[in-house]
Amino acid sequence: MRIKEHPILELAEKPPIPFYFNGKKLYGIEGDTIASALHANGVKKLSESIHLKRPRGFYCAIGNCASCNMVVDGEPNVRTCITPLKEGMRVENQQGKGHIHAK
Amino acid sequence: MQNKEAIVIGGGPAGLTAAFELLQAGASVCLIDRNERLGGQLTKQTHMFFGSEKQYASHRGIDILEILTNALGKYGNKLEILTQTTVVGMYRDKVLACVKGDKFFKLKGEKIVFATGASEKALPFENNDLPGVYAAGAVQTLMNEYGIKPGEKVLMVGSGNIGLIVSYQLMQAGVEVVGLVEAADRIGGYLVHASKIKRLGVDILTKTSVKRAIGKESVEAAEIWDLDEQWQGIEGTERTLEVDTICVAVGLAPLTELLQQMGVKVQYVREFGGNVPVLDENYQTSVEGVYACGDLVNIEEASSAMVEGRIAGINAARSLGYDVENADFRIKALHHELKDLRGGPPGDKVRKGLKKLGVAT
Amino acid sequence: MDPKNIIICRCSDVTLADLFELFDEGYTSFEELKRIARVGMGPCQANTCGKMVQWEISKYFKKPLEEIPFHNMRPLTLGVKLRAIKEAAEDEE
Amino acid sequence: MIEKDGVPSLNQVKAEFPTLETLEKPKAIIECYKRIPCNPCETSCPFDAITVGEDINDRPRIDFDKCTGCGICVYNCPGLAITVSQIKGEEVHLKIPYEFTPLPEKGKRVNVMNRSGEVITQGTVTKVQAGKKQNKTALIHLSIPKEYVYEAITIEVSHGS
Amino acid sequence: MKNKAKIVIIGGGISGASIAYNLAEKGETDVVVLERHYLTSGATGRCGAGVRQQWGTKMNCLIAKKSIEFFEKAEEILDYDDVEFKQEGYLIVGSDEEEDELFEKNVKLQQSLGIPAKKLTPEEAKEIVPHLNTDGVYSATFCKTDGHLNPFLMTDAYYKAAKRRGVEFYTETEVTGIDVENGEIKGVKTDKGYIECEIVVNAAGGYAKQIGEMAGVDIPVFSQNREILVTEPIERMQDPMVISFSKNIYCQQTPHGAFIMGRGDNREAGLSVESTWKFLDEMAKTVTNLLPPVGELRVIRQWGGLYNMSPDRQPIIGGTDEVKGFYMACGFSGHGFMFGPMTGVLISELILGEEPSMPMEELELSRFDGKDVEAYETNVV
Repeated sequence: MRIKEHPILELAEKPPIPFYFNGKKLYGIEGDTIASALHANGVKKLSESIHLKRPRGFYCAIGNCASCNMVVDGEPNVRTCITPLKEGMRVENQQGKGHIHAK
Repeated sequence: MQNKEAIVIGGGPAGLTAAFELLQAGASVCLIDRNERLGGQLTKQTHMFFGSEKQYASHRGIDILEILTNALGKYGNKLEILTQTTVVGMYRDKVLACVKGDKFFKLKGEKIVFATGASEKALPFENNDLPGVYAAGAVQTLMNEYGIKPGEKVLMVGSGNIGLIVSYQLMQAGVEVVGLVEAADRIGGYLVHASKIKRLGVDILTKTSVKRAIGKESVEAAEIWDLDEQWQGIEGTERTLEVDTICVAVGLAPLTELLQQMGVKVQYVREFGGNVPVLDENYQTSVEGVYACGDLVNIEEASSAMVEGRIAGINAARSLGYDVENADFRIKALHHELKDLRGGPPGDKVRKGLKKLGVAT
Repeated sequence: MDPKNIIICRCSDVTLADLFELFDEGYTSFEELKRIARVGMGPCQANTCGKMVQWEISKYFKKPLEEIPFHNMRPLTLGVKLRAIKEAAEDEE
Repeated sequence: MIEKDGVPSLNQVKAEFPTLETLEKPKAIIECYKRIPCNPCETSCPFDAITVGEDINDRPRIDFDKCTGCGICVYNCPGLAITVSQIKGEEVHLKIPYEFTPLPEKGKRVNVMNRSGEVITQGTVTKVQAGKKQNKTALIHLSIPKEYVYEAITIEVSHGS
Repeated sequence: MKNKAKIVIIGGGISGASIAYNLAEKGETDVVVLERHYLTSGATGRCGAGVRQQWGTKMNCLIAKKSIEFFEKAEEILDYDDVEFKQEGYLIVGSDEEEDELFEKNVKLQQSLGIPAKKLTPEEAKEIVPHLNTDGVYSATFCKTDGHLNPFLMTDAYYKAAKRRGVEFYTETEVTGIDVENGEIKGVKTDKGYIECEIVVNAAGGYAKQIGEMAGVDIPVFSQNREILVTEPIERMQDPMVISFSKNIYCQQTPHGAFIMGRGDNREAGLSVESTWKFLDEMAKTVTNLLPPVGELRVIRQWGGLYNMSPDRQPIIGGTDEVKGFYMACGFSGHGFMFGPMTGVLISELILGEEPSMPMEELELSRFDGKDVEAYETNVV
């Protein structure tokens, strides 16, 4: 779903970044956030709401709404729409409120 | 905690011009923006701006951004730019709590200019939380910042300038805009924008709204319906559009949380979609040394935001004791620019809102 | 429209039907709704639902929006890890 | 009705046109139906043919005697609300702004649309100006049947693939 | 709005609502509750939501114990769905020998009153809260029947029960004056009108002193801002409230999942409920030391609320000879929420002339007459 050509914007070719979504290897590109990389791969459902278990994706894409929270490298409640994608990241759909681990 | 002479929060059109004026006057500026790149909404604005040469009319937003950031360039030694930095707390002693990535830190500003802009409103309809229902700004971010299409077929909700412009931008990205619905009985934005998408085949339906999003894990269709005089949906007029994205562009609300945290006096102004700070003629809030400008103080076009940023910046610089060349004359001229920009029918709402705040227009 | 499927507060999963029920029970202000139903109390701090709640109160009780007080704004606007706050505080010492 | 669907009436359109005799020379047609704060048409015109005036919100007025139909205002208008028309025999030569990829090639037959977004006829692309000056708002020159002089406004977007 | 009522209660927090309920339950329904903002907008809605019986004075222990007994049956008694009462205990950790001696004394007192508190070694404490950092922990006490209670829902339960029994509640109604003639209550002035009455109950929390002044009664209390923060919700990871007097902290996970925590830093007396960055810093330092994994949670909100402090840190419950018909339920010194049930019981008994459920001498205002009283409840954060 990446835009191939654009009349106004110059979309430079950028190096790919491999990462894992629910264990499956996917690729984003440099400059992606976690949410943008997932969206480019056709993944829209990012989490399930905490009580009603409704599917949720991002809504605002600027870190306001907390609708895009996911588990990233084991850490829950990461706002994926403003978190830069990094190579090898393990991203998972968040179900429930998540568990934390001491660092 | 670091002490700063002047802190500008928000690197959009208002923040950039405020920072420029402060620097030009001789002040040191710490410019904070939560995004990777400065520019606020300018980074996504691929269309040409209205207004006059003074506000860079006929230049695209993305090109105006370049002009504004280049202008800051020559003050490199007095300018500190903190990008990907979010101000998360604002305390009464003018201490800002900031977050950059995993790091938390505090700054204290002698003068603070708020140019935090606005956030998009959400809309209550069935399954309004289904993935694929996106705010218009999110769609713009996705397309124009990350080069990603939000979907293949979109229903646009709202005919203000944002809804109209984003519809056009979607088409430029190769996305089909299946229709645009507007709850009011007429188009909200500039008619030139509306005509621009209509002649390319986008149906604009007034007195129509989205009833529900349909889909299991993401949007597969949208049901729209006609509205009656009381803005209520009329049973039996429902029809289904096959879309994978519903783009919500139903207006903006000023981002005044931080100001309110520090106890700045605000007033609810319906025309501006929420609480806005009460300002004096220098764009200073009820807290001494705290200024505000841009969409945060009234929802308007970026052209006006740039002018307001200059006024706030000049005044903040003067209050720091800097001599600003021709300050009185320039401020007068800037107020005149605002008056011009707000003088026509699109400015009706702004003038009405400002009147409620006791601001002469 | 089925208010049970209209989500007002995403963070706490509060629907429009929930709001209607609370309105009928006599809760008429945003602050009360926050405390009884956690609407607007989640990580987004009413950023998404705030204006919708205000609008629904206004519609339901047929009061102008100007008369519906907006909720209190409390720091922080975005979640910050306690560890990050501690590290910054120690750095400053 | 333009306030409801974005489509100006034929009368509204015709009011912006000069006489058909005048159109034997290329002339800019400005379709800016509502007052907005904007004046690049005025400031960009090298011939002083367009006036917005003191109040930036006023609608632009064009002096067809001064207008040469150069098309500079077409790609400077933020609202993409200006075209240039010229009647040449049985054909109308139209210059339109265009901001889509790919750009149509010279000689290509394209679908021509009216203000409601309906295909009304076909036309031929006679020239494409898309240089630095146009700054990504290309100027497409079209040749279409004369009868569509008041109707034709743009061409159908083709996304190549 | 009524212009006449027998009893006017000032303050729509847990105390006011509980007093109203208890009066109505005993048949006295000519009662009005006045609240300046909305119910729980004051100290109740700003508190740490913990309820405990581990106190250092007999009086506090007794009030707390009887209150907990009520909470255990509150839903049934008040016919309310869920007040989010969870008895998962209070773990009190101490830092040194001196605190250990205090624990020893307290537990003995508590056990003598039937409160199931016990002393623990640091290792035993860690069994209850595995992520507790026991470095610097000398000993601890634990009472399994202490716990968490939702202040909003608990107050709401009282409010609804009182309302069903005929009490009227006026919110967004501010008391501007109290009419006293010849040492007797005559009425209450509000910004919405006048209410003639015989009895006024001062349950105004942080503003109790100001209400007292309106009636011409000098109440030796002062208010102090105490700050709190709350984190994003997370799946269950900590059962009891963890609290330490020497480390000046309390921290618990609510049933909803969020962690709520506060400190007891001494502040200037005043009515400010300002949030400060200093609190954020201090809180973060203390909690990440005592409960390290909690450091990975994000703070989403902080706020302040008023402790209404009495000279001996025990509540002032009762009337006064100075003004007939003026009753006080104030000076709770930070634990008015958890004492709510007994506050309602005792005040209603006094007003209705019933035999009080417990000896009142230590609670009455007159205990301070001409005396310099020292804080003798020291177990406060």
